[in-house]
Amino acid sequence: MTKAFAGVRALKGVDLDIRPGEVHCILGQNGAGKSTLIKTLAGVHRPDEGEIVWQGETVTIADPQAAIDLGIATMYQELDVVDGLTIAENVFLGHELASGGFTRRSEAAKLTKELLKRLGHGSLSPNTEVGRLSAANKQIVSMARALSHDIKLIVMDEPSAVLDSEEVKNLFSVVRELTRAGIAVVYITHRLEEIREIGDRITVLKDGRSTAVGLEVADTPTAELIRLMTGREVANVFPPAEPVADDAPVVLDVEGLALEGVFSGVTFSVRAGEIVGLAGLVGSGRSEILETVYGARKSTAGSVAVGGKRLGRGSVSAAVTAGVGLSPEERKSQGLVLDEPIFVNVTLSTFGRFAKGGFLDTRAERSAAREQIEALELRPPDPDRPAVTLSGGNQQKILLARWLVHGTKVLLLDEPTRGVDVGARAEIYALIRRLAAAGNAIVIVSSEIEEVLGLADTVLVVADGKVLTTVPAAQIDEHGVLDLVMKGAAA
Amino acid sequence: GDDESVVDQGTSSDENAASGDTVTIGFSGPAADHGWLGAINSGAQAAADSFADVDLKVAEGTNDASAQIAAVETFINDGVDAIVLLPTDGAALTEVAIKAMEAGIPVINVDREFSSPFAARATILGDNYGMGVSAGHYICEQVGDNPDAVVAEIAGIDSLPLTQDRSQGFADALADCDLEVSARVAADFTVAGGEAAASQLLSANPQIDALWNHDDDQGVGVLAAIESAGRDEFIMMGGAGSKNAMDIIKADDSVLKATVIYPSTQAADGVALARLIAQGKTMSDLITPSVPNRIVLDAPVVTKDNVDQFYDLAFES
Amino acid sequence: MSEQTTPGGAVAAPTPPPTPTEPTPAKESGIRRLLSGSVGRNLGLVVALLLIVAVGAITSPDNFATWSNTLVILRQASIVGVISIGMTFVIISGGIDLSVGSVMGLASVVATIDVAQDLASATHWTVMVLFALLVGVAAGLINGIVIAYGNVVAFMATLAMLVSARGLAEIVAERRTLIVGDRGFVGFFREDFLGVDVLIWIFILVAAAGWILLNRTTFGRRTVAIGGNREASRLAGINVKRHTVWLYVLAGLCAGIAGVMILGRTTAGTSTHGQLLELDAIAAVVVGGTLLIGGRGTIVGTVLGVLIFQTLTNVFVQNNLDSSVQAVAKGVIIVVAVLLQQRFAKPAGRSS
Amino acid sequence: MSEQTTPGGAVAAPTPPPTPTEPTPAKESGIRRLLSGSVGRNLGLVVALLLIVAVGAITSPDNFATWSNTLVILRQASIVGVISIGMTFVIISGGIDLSVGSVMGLASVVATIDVAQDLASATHWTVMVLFALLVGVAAGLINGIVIAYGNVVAFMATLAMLVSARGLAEIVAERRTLIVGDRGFVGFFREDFLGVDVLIWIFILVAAAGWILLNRTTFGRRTVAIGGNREASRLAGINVKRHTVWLYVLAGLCAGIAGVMILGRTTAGTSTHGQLLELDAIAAVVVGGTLLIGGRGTIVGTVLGVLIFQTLTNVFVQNNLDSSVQAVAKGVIIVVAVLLQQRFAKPAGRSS
Ligand SMILES: Nc1ncnc2c1ncn2[C@@H]1O[C@H](COP(=O)(O)OP(=O)(O)OP(=O)(O)O)[C@@H](O)[C@H]1O
Ligand SMILES: Nc1ncnc2c1ncn2[C@@H]1O[C@H](COP(=O)(O)OP(=O)(O)OP(=O)(O)O)[C@@H](O)[C@H]1O
Ligand SMILES: [Mg+2]
Ligand SMILES: [Mg+2]
Repeated sequence: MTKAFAGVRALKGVDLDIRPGEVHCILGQNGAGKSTLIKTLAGVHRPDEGEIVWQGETVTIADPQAAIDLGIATMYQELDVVDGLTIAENVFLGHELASGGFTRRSEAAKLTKELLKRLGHGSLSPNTEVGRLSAANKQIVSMARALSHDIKLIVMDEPSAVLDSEEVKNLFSVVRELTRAGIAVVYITHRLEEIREIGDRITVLKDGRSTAVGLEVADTPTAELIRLMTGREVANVFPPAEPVADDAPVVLDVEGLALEGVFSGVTFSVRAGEIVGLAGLVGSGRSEILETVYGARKSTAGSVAVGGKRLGRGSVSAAVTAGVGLSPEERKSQGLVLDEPIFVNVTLSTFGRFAKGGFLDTRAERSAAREQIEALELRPPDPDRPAVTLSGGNQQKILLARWLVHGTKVLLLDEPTRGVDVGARAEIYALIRRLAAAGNAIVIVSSEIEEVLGLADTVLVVADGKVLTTVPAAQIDEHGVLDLVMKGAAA
Repeated sequence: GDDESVVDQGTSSDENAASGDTVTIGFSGPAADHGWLGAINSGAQAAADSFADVDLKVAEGTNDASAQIAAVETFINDGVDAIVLLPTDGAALTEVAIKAMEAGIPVINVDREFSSPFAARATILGDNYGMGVSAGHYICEQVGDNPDAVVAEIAGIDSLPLTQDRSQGFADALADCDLEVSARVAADFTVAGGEAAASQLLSANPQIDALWNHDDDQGVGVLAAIESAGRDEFIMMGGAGSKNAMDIIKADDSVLKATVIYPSTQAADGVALARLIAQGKTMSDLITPSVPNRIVLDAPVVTKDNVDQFYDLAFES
Repeated sequence: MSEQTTPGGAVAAPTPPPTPTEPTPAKESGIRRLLSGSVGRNLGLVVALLLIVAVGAITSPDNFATWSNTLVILRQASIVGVISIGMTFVIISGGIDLSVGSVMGLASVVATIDVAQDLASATHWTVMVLFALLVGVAAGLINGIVIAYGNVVAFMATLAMLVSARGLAEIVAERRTLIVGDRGFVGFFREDFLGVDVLIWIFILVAAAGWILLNRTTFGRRTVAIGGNREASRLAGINVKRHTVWLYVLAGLCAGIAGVMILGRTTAGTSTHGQLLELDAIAAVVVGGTLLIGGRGTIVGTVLGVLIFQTLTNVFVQNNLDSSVQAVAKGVIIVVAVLLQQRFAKPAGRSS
Repeated sequence: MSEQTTPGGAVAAPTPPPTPTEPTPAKESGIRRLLSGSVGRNLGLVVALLLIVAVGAITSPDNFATWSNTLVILRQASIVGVISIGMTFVIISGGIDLSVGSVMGLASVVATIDVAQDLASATHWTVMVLFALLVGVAAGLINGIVIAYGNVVAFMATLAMLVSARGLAEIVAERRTLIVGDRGFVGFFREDFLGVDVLIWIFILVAAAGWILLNRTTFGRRTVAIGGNREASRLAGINVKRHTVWLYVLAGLCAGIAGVMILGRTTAGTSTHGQLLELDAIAAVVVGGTLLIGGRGTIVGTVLGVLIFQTLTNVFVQNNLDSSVQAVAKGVIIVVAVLLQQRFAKPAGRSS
């Protein structure tokens, strides 16, 4: 099975060949063209040049259906499930089990159940509406859909981005099972350690070109991969933590906070310069805790105080005025006004400050935005570029820039590196550190426990809407966190 | 001169019939979303076609006063010789009519009256209040001897002043024989609206003695509702005078026994008057040598006894 | 299909995770789920409808709660009801069809032009029905193609159709009201079956067919999918454009059926049939809980929405309420109904 | 502020990357950007308008291309134009206001009731203006509160207001047409300034104010942000609910101004003023390139949209076209205009 392919635009000449039964990883920085490449395979885009050879024959994949017919199934980076349908309906969407147009629902439910079991999620009911699922479980549905086809090749675009380590393990065992059956897997990720675990060969993309094709995982050191991707050396380590001064004042004080049906009794405080990390499994309610602290959800009990002053319940404006900033979990749907230029997104919380008598001062806004663009090395450094055209990592930087312009005391960061490439990741880590050093109180949520442990001074382990422990980061490791979580969830 | 006979003043009918200078007449009316208004439009057009010397410009029918004003303004700009105007709302079109008059263009006001006497050279009206009175009198004649008679009314578009006039006339005439309207619904001059309003009205009133429906066009729907409800204990009277209604009256096999004419020939009259005025002619049968300022048309009751006499006046609904 | 990928021996985790990752709030979830699903959504509507019925029964004790008055309401509901069923599909898919009222008017006119009536009297009155349905389908086809392949936003495309179809109907009818001559046709619609009018049966059949189509067929599931996530549907291999065309054809077909029904009801075709009916239909669909942005909606909700509005009008007339006061009250009641429906549908999920 | 966060020592790479990661298509971008911006979008509209003007000038050479006919078009455009400016804001924010036509009718009625007219004759005619504007603002306030705080979808909330305001206007006016008695009022609107009517000046002023408000103020920025991404705006600290209320107040205010203008134009207040005007306004806004889903739109586009429709009507009248044929033609032209506008606006970014 060979594919050779060369296109233009986002892709300027990419070669890729995939063998049956292998896990072929595609690496590249944000915006390198990985998603575009796999969308070409899936029939979403058509290559302008080049050809695709499938099992010895040159094929044109005109539309998604054609790809599916060939035996290529794709799990897309943007969650591609339909909220209003049930799990079973999503799994069989587009190839419904039907006789004469009438759906065979019980059969679909049965097969879905089997697929879910195989994916380690037998407890999910096939008749649950997908809109009610967490992002992680939606990813499972997406996977189940891919498996419901008769496939020879399955493409996974950053499937682990929304999964926690337990789920990732699960995913890997499914992948191994597939490869054993001779099915090829194309796997895209920004987490290099995952490649070590399951990858067979690697293709590296940079700026729409393949810089390396079919490297054997075993023969390629990580540093080499990073160099191929970024063209430079990145020390992918967390910057050294500076100890928080003992006399640093408490900036954020959360007392017995609760949101009915999601979490309760959340108490913690963050001092100036301290980074507190929330660790836990997906769906444990960490995002909700952040959003409730921020006032984006109305707490049902407890209080939040900033610098000693209590914030009004359920009021984002009160939080923002008090100097709290949130970088939300879903960049695109919660963070950015995608069609607007970068500078508008950067000053979205502060444009009123630049305005005189209600009239905007876009020049001042632009120059403030440009300052941050330079400080954060945002690319391209053009404040008038629509946010939609930026890569994930750069979009993430816009959100940070927003609060840098605002000047916060408390920063709440929900998955700040989700989908962000290694290079940008290191920059963001460094930036978070610098912000803490500048006296910000920071709360960070990440599905990568390693990230939480590497950045935070203090770790809160969360399971099932409850804070299990609060420990200094130095006193716990990944294993310890997982143990706690498992026990907590079992309890 | 002295020796001229009084009856010879003005133009004679022969002179009137003869072709004169070609005159351009602008006509603007409400949207022809209804049989009667459709008949008004085609009447105006037919009248214009019957004169070799009339060039009729018809503006888009509209129920938006402002759009109609724009249409009249366009006529003024184009320098038409006369304007025949059936305003969607008399008062609202008064300003622009005055403007036309001031620009030297005679305006013939049809059906819905302006609020200023300076706005029109001539006014030709149906008699809405009179229609209500005629209907009321007829119903008094038929059921007046029963003091408990249930009289129902299905009005047209309630927000139009003409509907208010009709209902007022109807109420006043009924009061003469000590009756009153005990159930009233408003439709919208459409067949479907008439059907909907009537079926609701019939359901709410299990016993009716007489029913006046303002408009024969919506009457098609009203009759459908009556038939489908299987009701025949009352007499019904229509309004406007459509061909369909007259056929039914003539056949005398349904509850519809009469209708009150509201002439759909008003705009045609308007066009004829506009031509006379623009050409400096007069109404030949009148002695006074100028076209009258105000003509109010009759609102006669049509029953099976006199239906043949009015049949030609009926409009195709 | 994927029979070889059976959940056989190789199954993933040797130790499956001990508990589901979802913290299922064990207790209330049963009732909650019920309430927040389509049942709960519709519960609010049922309450609203019962309230209106109660007001009717109290204010007009003799005439309101009778079988014949119920039939009046249902008969009245049937035409806008049929239109609303088609509209439900379009709105669930994230579209809108403003042209249904005009198309219904056009269908009624075309079915009663001389040619059609002559043909009908020469053969059978169903020819008129055929004419009406064809008009509906044709209009829907044009709408669908302009929207799906011309990429014209549905609001504008169907607004254009609204204007054009009305104009065309006037031209075809020469602004006259065309009376149905065929007694067979008129007779058929006057009949009843088991004490219920043919018109009402048509509504029941269309609603039932709509329910099955929406909930039990691939067509329905794909409609929901397109409305919920157009891009995902496309990626799943659904031909979104073609499906969109079929949706508007369906709405047009319903408008055609409604055209036949209004002919049966009024025995006359005119270009004025169906004026502003699109607003009534959209209002019924939205009050019935279908999201205007698409992706979610029920036929039962739509039927309830239609009934609420018609019952309301009936209560007004029973009480001989002035039409202006009716209008004011109607506006207030629409808002209250939507609020009520939300209250019952609320428990689920995050508010925006 | 964060001046201390300079890109100091800690950053990863000592050598910055040689090229930007984004593949910037260097060449065409200049023209492309221009075309894809609001200029390009409006270019399509200008072309459409010029086409219509050309048709008018050719088919009616004597009367069409005259100053006085231009004034006729502009005068007619002014009222729906003012309404459309308010509508543009609402639609850019992702909402819709169906009530503007009725509110305008209600405003015209309230401004001409006896109380208002007596007060006006006792003091000054601007009292009537005040009444009309207050009605508009009050209606907008109710709309806004019901939508923002009651979470009622804008379509339904404003549909309810449409129905209610019309009913209320009928009740207040007692179904009469209320004639403006004050000669000062009538005289003011009869005047012109530099050969252009007061009405047209009002439109120009409102459009200019709207342009500044949308493009140069924080209010406009918030509007665009909310329409582009409501949730992101909320999480950025914008008070979305309060702003939504203001948006509907703005639309109501514009309807109030239009109410005054229709009074000036017709010298009479009636509940029938403004019927179906909401559809004209929405059509103008959408043809003007504002997205119905919000987030994007221009005042210039809206003004062009309004002019296109009014010029079209004028050309029809000039050519003595049958009104039914006009309707059919209008529908076709709407679709063509939207397609044309898309063609010119297309080069930009992603289509959905
Ligand atoms: N629909 C589109 N319109 C315009 N540009 C696009 C579009 N889709 C992708 N691009 C551009 O193409 C380039 C490649 O994007 P792609 O999504 O393939 O990157 P990626 O490697 O998947 O990045 P990430 O790691 O962030 O997912 C980027 O510069 C992106 O901005
Ligand atoms: N819209 C929703 N409707 C119902 N339940 C929801 C919704 N959103 C989240 N939940 C539930 O709330 C809980 C917390 O979810 P959430 O995914 O935010 O947690 P998290 O710890 O932040 O995980 P993640 O890593 O995915 O961000 C889960 O049980 C989830 O199913
Ligand atoms: Mg990608
Ligand atoms: Mg989360």
